[in-house]
Amino acid sequence: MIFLLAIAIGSLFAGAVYLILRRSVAKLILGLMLLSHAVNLLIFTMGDGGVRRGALPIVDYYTGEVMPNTTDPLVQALILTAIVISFGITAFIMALAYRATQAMKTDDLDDMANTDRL
Amino acid sequence: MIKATNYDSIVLRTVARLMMPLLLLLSVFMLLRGHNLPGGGFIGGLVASSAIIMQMIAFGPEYARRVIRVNYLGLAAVGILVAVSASVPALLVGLPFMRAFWLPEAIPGIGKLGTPVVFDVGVFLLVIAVTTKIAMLLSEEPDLFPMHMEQEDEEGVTGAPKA
Amino acid sequence: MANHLFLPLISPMLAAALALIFTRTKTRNVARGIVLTSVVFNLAYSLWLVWTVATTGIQVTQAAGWEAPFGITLVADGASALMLCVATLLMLVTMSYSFASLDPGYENFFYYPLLLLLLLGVSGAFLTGDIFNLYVWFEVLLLASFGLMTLGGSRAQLEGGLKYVVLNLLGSTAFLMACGLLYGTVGSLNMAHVAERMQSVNNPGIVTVIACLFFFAYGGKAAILPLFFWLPTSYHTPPVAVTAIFSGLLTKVGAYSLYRVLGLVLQDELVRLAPFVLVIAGLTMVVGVFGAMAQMNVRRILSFHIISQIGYTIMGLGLASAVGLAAGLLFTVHVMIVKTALFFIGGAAEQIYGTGDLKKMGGLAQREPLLAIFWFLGILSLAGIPPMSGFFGKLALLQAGVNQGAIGISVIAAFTGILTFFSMLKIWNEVFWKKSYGDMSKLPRVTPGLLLPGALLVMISLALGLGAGVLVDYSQMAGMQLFDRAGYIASVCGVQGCEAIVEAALR
Amino acid sequence: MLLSMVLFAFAMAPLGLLARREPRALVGWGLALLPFAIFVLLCTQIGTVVNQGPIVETLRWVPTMGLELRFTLDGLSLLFALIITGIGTLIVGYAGAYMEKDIGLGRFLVYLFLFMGAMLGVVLAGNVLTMFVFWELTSVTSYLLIGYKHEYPDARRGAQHSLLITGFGGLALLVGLLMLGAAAKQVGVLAEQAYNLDAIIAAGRQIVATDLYGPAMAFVFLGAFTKSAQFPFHFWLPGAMQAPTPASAFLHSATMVKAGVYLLARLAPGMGDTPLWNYTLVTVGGFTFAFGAFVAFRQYDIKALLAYSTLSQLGGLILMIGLGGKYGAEALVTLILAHALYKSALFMTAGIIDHETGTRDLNRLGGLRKLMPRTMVIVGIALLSQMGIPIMFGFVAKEWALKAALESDLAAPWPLLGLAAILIAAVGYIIAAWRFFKNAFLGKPHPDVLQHHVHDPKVAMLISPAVPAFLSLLLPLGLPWVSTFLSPAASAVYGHDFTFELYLYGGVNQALLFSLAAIGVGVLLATQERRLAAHRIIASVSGAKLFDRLVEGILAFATGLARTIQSGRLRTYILYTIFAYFVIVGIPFVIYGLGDVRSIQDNSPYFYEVVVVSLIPVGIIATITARSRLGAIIAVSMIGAMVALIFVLFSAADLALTQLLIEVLSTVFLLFLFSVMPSRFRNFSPAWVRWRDAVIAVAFGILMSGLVLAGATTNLFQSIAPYYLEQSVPGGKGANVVNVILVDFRSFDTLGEIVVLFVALISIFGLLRFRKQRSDVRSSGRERLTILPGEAGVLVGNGMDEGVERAAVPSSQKQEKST
Repeated sequence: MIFLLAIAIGSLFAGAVYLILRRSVAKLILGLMLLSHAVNLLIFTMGDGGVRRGALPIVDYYTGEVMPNTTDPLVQALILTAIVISFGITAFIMALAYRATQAMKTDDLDDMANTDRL
Repeated sequence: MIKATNYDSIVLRTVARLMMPLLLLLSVFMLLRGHNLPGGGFIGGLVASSAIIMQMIAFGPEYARRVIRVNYLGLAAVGILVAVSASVPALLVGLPFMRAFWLPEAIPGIGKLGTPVVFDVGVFLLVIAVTTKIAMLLSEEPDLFPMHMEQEDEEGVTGAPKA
Repeated sequence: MANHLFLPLISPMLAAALALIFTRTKTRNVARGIVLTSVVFNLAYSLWLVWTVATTGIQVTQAAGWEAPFGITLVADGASALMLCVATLLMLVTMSYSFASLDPGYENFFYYPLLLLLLLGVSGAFLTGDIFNLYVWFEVLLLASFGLMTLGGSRAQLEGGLKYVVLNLLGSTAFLMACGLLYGTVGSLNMAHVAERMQSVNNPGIVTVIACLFFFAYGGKAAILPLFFWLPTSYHTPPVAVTAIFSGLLTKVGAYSLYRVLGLVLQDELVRLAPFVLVIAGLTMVVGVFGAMAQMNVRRILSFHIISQIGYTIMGLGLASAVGLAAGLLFTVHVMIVKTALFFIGGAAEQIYGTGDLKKMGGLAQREPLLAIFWFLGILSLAGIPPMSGFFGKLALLQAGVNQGAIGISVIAAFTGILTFFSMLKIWNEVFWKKSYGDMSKLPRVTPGLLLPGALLVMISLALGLGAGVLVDYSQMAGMQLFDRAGYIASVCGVQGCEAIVEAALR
Repeated sequence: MLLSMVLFAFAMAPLGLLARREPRALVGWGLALLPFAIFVLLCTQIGTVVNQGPIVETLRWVPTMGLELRFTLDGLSLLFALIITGIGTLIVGYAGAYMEKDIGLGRFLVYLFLFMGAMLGVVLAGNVLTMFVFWELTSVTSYLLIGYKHEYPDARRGAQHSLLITGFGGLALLVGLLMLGAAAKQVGVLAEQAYNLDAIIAAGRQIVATDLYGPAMAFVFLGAFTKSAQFPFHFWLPGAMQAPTPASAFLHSATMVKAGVYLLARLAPGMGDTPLWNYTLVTVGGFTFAFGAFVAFRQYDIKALLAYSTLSQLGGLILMIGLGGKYGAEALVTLILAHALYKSALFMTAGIIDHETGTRDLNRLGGLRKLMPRTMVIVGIALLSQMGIPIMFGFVAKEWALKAALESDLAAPWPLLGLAAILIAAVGYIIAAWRFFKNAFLGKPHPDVLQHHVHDPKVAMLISPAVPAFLSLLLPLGLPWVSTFLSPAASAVYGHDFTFELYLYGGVNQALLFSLAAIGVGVLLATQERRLAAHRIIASVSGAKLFDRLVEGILAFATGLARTIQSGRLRTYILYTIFAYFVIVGIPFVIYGLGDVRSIQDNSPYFYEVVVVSLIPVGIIATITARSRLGAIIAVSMIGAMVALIFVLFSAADLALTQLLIEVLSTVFLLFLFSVMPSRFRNFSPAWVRWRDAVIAVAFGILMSGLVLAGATTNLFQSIAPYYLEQSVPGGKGANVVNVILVDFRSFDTLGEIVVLFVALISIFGLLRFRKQRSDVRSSGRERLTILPGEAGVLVGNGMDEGVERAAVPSSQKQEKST
């Protein structure tokens, strides 16, 4: 299973890299979204005991008893945090990309190379 | 005058109208049960804001603005304040920041109440405010959401400086 | 338990939320008051914290009261207290400069709350003892910096901001991956706990790769050689006050994280990577200063210098010793202060001429002698001329380098100084000494509000130089603490160590 | 006392501003009392130093770095300190008269006093780092003095050259001194004392034996040679003549340039007497000695002529240190004194000539004999001393220099080389002196001169050069006293206490014969002065031009570098970043991290898992190849949904829910955003770029897959996760462990996370709503926002209270009422 996931994550990374190397602002944003998926899945594979079809990390409410083979809750909490953070950042980048596209009247990133001009 | 936008979708509107209260209810439910079952402040907040955003898409941002009169920026600040306020009491009695306090008995139907729940409510409010407001901000941009702009064009409002 | 460590984080958080609510024309002064109160409080607190750490040692507390490796730890040792103090000081000065220099429009769009949130992120990053928590605070400060960078919405800001945001995001992504990989392999996120576990891993392996990943991530934030491109492309676009505080804080948080995570947590890996780090340090110094020499704009020259100076900080890291870290810390503190000061003074000159283009400036030495004096003192400090603080930063680094036999990097570091001086003198020649081409009498005069912030920081730099003994002793203490894994672990988890707690808890 | 002396010298700097007031000549002499006070104070210490040895004072500054404010007054320091303050006194008075009409005199004197303090610090320092502190200050203050007339490009250029060269040398010196300190520590000197001069000297022989000695000396030499304008770093000194003459007279003859000599003399007893030391110094010093003298007499500008003869003299001093031995030490101190006296007099008189005639060009002068007789006398005496004509103090000095070469115990060719340099220089000086004297004073006045009302200056101005000039004449009368005074200085250079006796005539000996021969040859050649000067014997390659070319080259390189690497294109930067990733992370991974990947035991996936996971690459390919924006959005949402499904499959319910909801929101945002983008994607890049990027992307993907495999299968330690499961109900009072972690165990993370969202909100708000109409030129540079047609109605400068965020929203519908 881990092999399969590793390939999926690798292809997510590859797709993300390919997209952020494009000149179109739109593709850049798509690439960044893929990148965040890729990282989230990467962290997901790092859970205690690897990726498992185990029990949900929900324990018995009354006794606190833990089911055997329960998946790692910590890594899930971390990913949840990461998802929300990357959502905030993606939203910002979308707004920024919109403003930049609007101000420069182009969606070609190569046309946005003025701030480095000597 | 706010009119419905012209990408009329009766289905979408009907669904949106019907779903709105249901989704809001669901969001509160998600928030409250989150401590014991999948859910929580984030998920609850996201459900609620999806409900509002669905309204926005169905009826246009101005409509959504009018129907749900909330200052989202203020709401976001309140969310932060609620979350922090749940965390400070511990500090005042000499315990670490965010140290949890719980009521001794569970409340039927809701479960145990304690500062983490209040904290989660803060998260809930903030997530609603942030996601909805961002969606509104984007939708109100003249260049974005073009259907909505066409509508304005008909009324001859676009581009007229008012302020 | 030092619960007070939460105060510098609660204060800007609450103040930002309240200021947001009060940002209206009628209550604008209330909002300002809230913001200022918060920063002044933080400054007072951090001064007290520096004192406390110096006298009683490392301060530790646990968020939500969960014991060490499980809950999130907040730690203030010499380095973090000092960085916190300097960052807060710079923020206060920046705010006063903003009051004097910025269009009120910025205030209506939450400029000051954003500054506070930037301070919050920076403070959180300095104080946290948990690697994932560090990531969270990093994102807070990054997003705040994104907002500040683009607030105003000029074309240059949008364009520079887009590159800034995207390249920084790549760094954050690497950071997040590193956190995940670290948790996957070491099974913990608490810095003390990881450090303790790493002591028993002594062969290169996946952990070395993770250390490299951290180096890549933080190095990007710190603007080391192949990863600095976001900085010069964007730093000259926002208002001067924003550039100034960015130069003072942002790259330095990256450098601090390098010190903390590589210097302390993954120390063995740092020792392994040290020669490589030194090469990067040298290249960063040289390329940064060459970049500066090519520019003809005040802020762009200063921006490239940030990169060059990060090279020095990284040199302190690459020396991989307590003395090296102490020297790097000393240098970093100095450069934070002086760099911000130079941006303020250069910004004041820019405001007078309405441009930062060297070709269009001139004759300021006669017209604004005070500005000239402080600028000159500032560049002396930057170039490392005694008795300014810059001399001691550089001296400490060179001394550590020479004593450790790292002659090559020391020589490069020394000679980069003259190139630094050269490119700063370019500004001095063009802006202050050269005759003005235009009619100077029509230009506005510098106001105290524009002059004083920079002047104050330059005077601080001078004072730090004259009273260098105290600062040097403190930085050496901080360097020892930074490099002393056992002491750090004992402070966080007790003398038994974190592993004992884990074993007891999991039976 | 020494400390307060240095502090006093700095403290008097602000008083210099008094000289802004008239009458400046008087104020100048009034201010001259300040350095004179130090001079007198130093004089009172002569007895103590001569009879009882050095005075030492220490003040702690940065003890942990070995940097103490340590001051030592021994014979050598005393000699230099007296020269600095004595000539300083004269210079300050002279400056008042010389710059009588210059409102900037106050500023000038501030710099001069600062310089004086720095210079005193250098010669009194008893700790090499202390010395370095003051050393750098002399460079900086001299920069300000040379650039005093900063409106002129030449002044700026001269100042910059001087600072770059001496600053460069200073940094080299610092490295060298630090190496010395490190070497001292190696041989067992205590860390706090490792930079103290006496400790270094005392451990000298052991330090010489360490590996650090060679490199340390190389750097120290660089520092000393640049400061003392030795070939090939000499060119900054003539450039420094852009300074007002008082500064040139003080800095570039008597004091600053001697700092390098002083440093070497200081180190000589410990570090000297090794082949490296002697041969380097003899070569460099000797060459500069001869070279300077020969370039000097080809100059037309009096100050340039003096400048070259100065650097020649400095070469001579370094040669003396190189020759070593008792005679070397004796000759060194005697030469220092002689040179300080006649050179300051010459510079000041050059200033007088400039001041009175308006020119320093020897071709435009002449016949001043009758117009400025007193000046002529002073110049005459000073020149005689420089030429080393008998009965002048300069003669004594030259005699001793010859003796040092003749008696040197260096191996064969070196003393001879030294001797040759001395003789060549002696001849050169005579030609130069004659040239100066003849062209300025003899012959008929140049028409330009006659136009001015030329006369001798006021006494206030003339007294300053007169004093040192006549001292050159009078000192030979008190040679025994001078010898007593100089003996401790020579002892400090030699390293052992001894006394010596200077004399005018010691019988007919080799030195005298050589001396007379040189004078003879010099006089003979001097008659041919014009032809010699015109003759291109020494092609004068201008070091300054070479240096400028070097600087231009560096600048061009820097500009090219900046253009190349800082292209402004985001994708280039991303490529750099990915390249850095391959180097920083990829290489170590291949070397260290790959190890266990091949031995991974993997459980076989279920069919539906394969479907879900393999839909991801499908989605990616769909995204990349999508031609329309809608297609791309659908493909990306599908990937997001698959990620959520993976979370479902592997028991992460909260994650799956969150991911799904976030995906919905992101898609909505994407739909908004993409409405400004062209509805179909264009292909910006040519095919080869796309293929290149594809290769990079695939390589990156493979690297990341490997990293995932390695990371996921390496568990070096037990995870802390079980703790959360166990403690969830008893400690966290909740059954959903993920949520308990979020709101309790790691609630601090969540707090930061909601702050991130909060910041995102206000950042986006500002980004979308705040557009500067009136561009904030004052603060943001030249950027001016062009208002796009669609933007015209976007309101500016209003916060939420105004309610009217956009013109499109009627003001009656204010929604943003604050809570």
